Amino acid sequence: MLGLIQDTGTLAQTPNEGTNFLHGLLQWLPLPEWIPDWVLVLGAVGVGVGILVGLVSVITLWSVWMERKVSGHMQCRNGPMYAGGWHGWAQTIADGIKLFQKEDMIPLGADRVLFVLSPAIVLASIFGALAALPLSYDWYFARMDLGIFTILAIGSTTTIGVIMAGWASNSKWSLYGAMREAAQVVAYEIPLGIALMVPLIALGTFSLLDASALQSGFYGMGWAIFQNPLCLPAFIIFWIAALAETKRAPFDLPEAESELVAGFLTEFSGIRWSFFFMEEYAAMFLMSVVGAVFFFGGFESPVTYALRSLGMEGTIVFSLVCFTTLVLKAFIGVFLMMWLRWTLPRVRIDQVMTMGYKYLTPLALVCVLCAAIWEAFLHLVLN
Amino acid sequence: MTSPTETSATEDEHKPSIRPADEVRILASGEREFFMDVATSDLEINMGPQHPATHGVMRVLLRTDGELVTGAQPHLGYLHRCAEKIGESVEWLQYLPYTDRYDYLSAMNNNLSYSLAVEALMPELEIPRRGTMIRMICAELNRIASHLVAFGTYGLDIGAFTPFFYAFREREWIQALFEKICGARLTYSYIRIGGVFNDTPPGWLREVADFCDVFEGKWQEYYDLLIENHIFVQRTANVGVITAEMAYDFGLTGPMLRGSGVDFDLRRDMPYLEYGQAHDAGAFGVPLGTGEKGTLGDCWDRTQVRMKEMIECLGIVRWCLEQIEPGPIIGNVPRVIKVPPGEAYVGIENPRGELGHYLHSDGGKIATRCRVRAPSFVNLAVLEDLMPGSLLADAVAIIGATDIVVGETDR
Amino acid sequence: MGILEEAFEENVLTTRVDWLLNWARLNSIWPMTFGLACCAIEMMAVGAAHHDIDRFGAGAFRATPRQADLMIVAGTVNFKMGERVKRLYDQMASPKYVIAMGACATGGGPYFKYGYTVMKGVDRIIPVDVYIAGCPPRPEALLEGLMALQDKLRRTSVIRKPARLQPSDPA
Amino acid sequence: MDFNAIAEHLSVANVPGLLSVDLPRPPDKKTKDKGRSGLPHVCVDPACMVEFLTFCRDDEALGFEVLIDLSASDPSVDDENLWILIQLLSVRHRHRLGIKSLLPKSALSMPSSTRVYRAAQWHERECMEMFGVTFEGHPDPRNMLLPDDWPGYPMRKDYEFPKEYHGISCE
Repeated sequence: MLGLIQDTGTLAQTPNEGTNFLHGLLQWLPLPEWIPDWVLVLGAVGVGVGILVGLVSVITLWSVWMERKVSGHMQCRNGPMYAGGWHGWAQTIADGIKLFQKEDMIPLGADRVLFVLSPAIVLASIFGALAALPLSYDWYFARMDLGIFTILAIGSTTTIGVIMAGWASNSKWSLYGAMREAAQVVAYEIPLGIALMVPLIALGTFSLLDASALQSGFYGMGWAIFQNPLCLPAFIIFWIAALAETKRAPFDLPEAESELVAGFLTEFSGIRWSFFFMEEYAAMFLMSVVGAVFFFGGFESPVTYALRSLGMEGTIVFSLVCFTTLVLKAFIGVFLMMWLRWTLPRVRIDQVMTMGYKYLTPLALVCVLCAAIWEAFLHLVLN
Repeated sequence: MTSPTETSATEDEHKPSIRPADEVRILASGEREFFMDVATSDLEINMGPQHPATHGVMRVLLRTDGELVTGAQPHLGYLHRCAEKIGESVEWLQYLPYTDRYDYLSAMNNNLSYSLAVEALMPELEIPRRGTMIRMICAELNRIASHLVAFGTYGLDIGAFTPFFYAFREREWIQALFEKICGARLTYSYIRIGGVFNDTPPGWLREVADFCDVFEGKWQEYYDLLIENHIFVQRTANVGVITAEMAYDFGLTGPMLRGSGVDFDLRRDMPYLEYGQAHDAGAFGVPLGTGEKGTLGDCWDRTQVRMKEMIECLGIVRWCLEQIEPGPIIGNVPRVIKVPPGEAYVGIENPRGELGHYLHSDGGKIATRCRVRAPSFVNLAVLEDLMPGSLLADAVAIIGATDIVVGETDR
Repeated sequence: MGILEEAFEENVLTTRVDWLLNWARLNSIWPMTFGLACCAIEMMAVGAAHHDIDRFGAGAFRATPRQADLMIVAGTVNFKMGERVKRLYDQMASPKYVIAMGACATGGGPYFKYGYTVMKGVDRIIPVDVYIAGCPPRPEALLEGLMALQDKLRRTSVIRKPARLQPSDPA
Repeated sequence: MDFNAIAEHLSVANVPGLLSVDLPRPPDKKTKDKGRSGLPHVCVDPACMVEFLTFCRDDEALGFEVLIDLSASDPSVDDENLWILIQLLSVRHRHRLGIKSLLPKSALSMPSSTRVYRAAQWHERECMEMFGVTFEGHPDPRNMLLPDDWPGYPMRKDYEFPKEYHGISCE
């Protein structure tokens, strides 16, 4: 990752041919000549996937521990304390190893193929969506011009995995959880997509890299939220839809603890269950990063502005600073999601649907319309 | 899984199936085209003995059509502990610890009900005033603790996890108070026949007064945190509406009755101990359901009545703290109690409704009949009529609002 | 873990792996919300803020038997409930433990003599690891029972052959 | 109205089935009668209990809207009839009424009063399984608290405890 994919992050749209990626790898590794090209490409992709999976699982482990501590302190108790020293930092590792040792149970009447396949599909789709995330101007897995488009497209296939899990585990509670998941996610895909169009209108680009580059205006604070007045209501709609998309807070109906025993996860145990659990936290991180990049300036902050004015554009320090700003903003979003979960009660399924279709979608359309009008007349005002 | 025939109480007709076509087509391969009679029937789910929403071990056999509940049938008996048979086998005073274990959230009130019933059979026994005062303080503190648990677990049912922890934080303070006075946290056996077991330790009454002052502020916080929360109101208003006639017909009592706007409270209307004087001195009122957030008698009204009752209990406790003065705490009760022959039924206002004891004694050391009229058992019967027509999430909200304790339902 | 279980000699490597597996098991015992009677209220008090069981990593009360490792039988088990308890125990995933909380679950409790429907102790239908006395036991007693279970887990051997392990083996 | 006024009102309106009134009386040494303490109640013929209850509920002056409790009692082994005890409560007039009716143990059946009060349904089901009283016209005569295949009627005085149930011993 350290300069592995060496690409001059200039704004000019350099064509994204394959060799560029391979070229970077060759420069970095002193390799004998006789190794065929496809081995190199596979190696590079393998390294990329390794980095992505490693990064996401570290973030998931961290946010699971953070959720238990945050929920503890919110409830006047402190969460795990003894699992590994200071404030039980190793609690999630202990959970993971314990889940690894659990018996691998497949219920009698379950549809074995779907039951085994569903965690794989869920994880594959969430990692597919996360692959479109840039870590900094120079570190990215793929320089996609349609970044947000792929994230939304691949990200919503987790629903297939969840419905497959609900249907395959041959339990009535799981069936309820799966059906609720299908209804809820469809109801919130639409406002999510429409609400994201507002910052696209403000910034004018689909790619996440260019989007954050465009927000480096006013001493690094020229975020989309300040560029277009309609971005704030759009962010609120985006945030509500993201909560519903990731089955969090008031919308955690698919695995409603107190109604459906454990929703579509009723029959899952051990490592299979932890895949779903990992996917939920990865989806939270994904939605927070998308929110950070398109509304709150992605890599841009006064620190990056200062570094850029010092001319340290392409150095590793600049990339590290960009990465930390993005992750910090994402964790503020993740913390907000946890905060909402431990305060608000759960909404009923018909209220979820009415809010999704009747209130959020029209509101999002109005925001897009006004944002477009604002953009159209902006150049009259400015020049 | 119980066979479908068992749900005779709920109607059994299937949905109209798709009618097969009249003439049968012969396929190219020569065989007749096979039409399957596609009929959709309602799903039967066991909201079984082990379910987070059933407050213990009660099974509700739900018949649902998608999310819509079309039939409900509570099945009880998973915690039947033969309380009435034990009543006929152990002596009068030995039965007191069993009364703690019906409604284990308000053990003081259960002891009080049993003791009053026995005292009704012993007219010559006279209870000193300090004993009565301590009894009233303990009963009302236990009512607050019981309503706190009801508030906390109802938050869990609706999906808000945090109010449960705040409610239990206050409840620990009350349990500490009870621990100081009688040594137990949950099953006290403190209110005995003829008075109370031992006197209050020094400084206990001062600490009760401190609790009352602190609790008032905390109560307002809970009321705004959950009861006035917009999502909570959306989830409970207009859900599980019980009209006054329905309440009479099903024999509901306590917050269930008052939630439907019926102004009846045993402590004020048929007073026992010194509740009559407390009410005349204006120490407490009786909150009623007003239908302010939805229709009269919905789940929100019942919860709001329970919350407001906690404040009235504080009023009673403060009145008792003023009235209490040193003196004996128990009447002259022999070591082995022999109750003169006779029968009596005494019902008192428990946090969940009217808890009544019917005692029949033939003059011996052991009762010949000890009938327990449990409020949760009666309040639960209304579920069969409330649940059809509601969604699955509402069914959970309705069970939570009836605030049942299974120990008392199954006795 | 079928193949690996109790298959290896005892050497420095397997004891370290055993220690790690046991450390993971005892630090994240997930109880099942299975409250029957008065002891359930004390179990809720243990889960609540004052005596927080989440400090030991055991705060995630799972509603389904599949994801739970510890079944705290908190309350009186009568015959009608007995079959359900047995079925729930069978549904739990394999490294599972049972704590019989309170006198009723341990041996019928106050309902021993005249309780015709009460089962005299839950160990008649499922194997119990830790018994906790008291009616209802104090929350500290339940925490102490959980710690006793954790000690028991420290001494179990997942990979090493059990024959070499004497009960007096240091924890 | 206190009990005497209610009893007098009932006798004046000669309600069907009213037999006698049982008042508490102090013990007097001469006739060795140990007296009867407690609260008074009205004795009613079980056959026309439904009409009696309908009158109590619909009469303006009495106004017993709520059936508080309906249960049975087996006074002793050699007493040849069973007691059916009903408690009524009037919310309007704030008064109560206790009703007792004697049912011969040989013919333990009486009309079900669920038509008058819906609350009676569950109380009667409990009496059916505990005492063996059959209520004709009961909509749902299943076992209430006991398992469906429970032998005998536990609350009878002559009931002896079962030795084992479904293979689990009760000792």
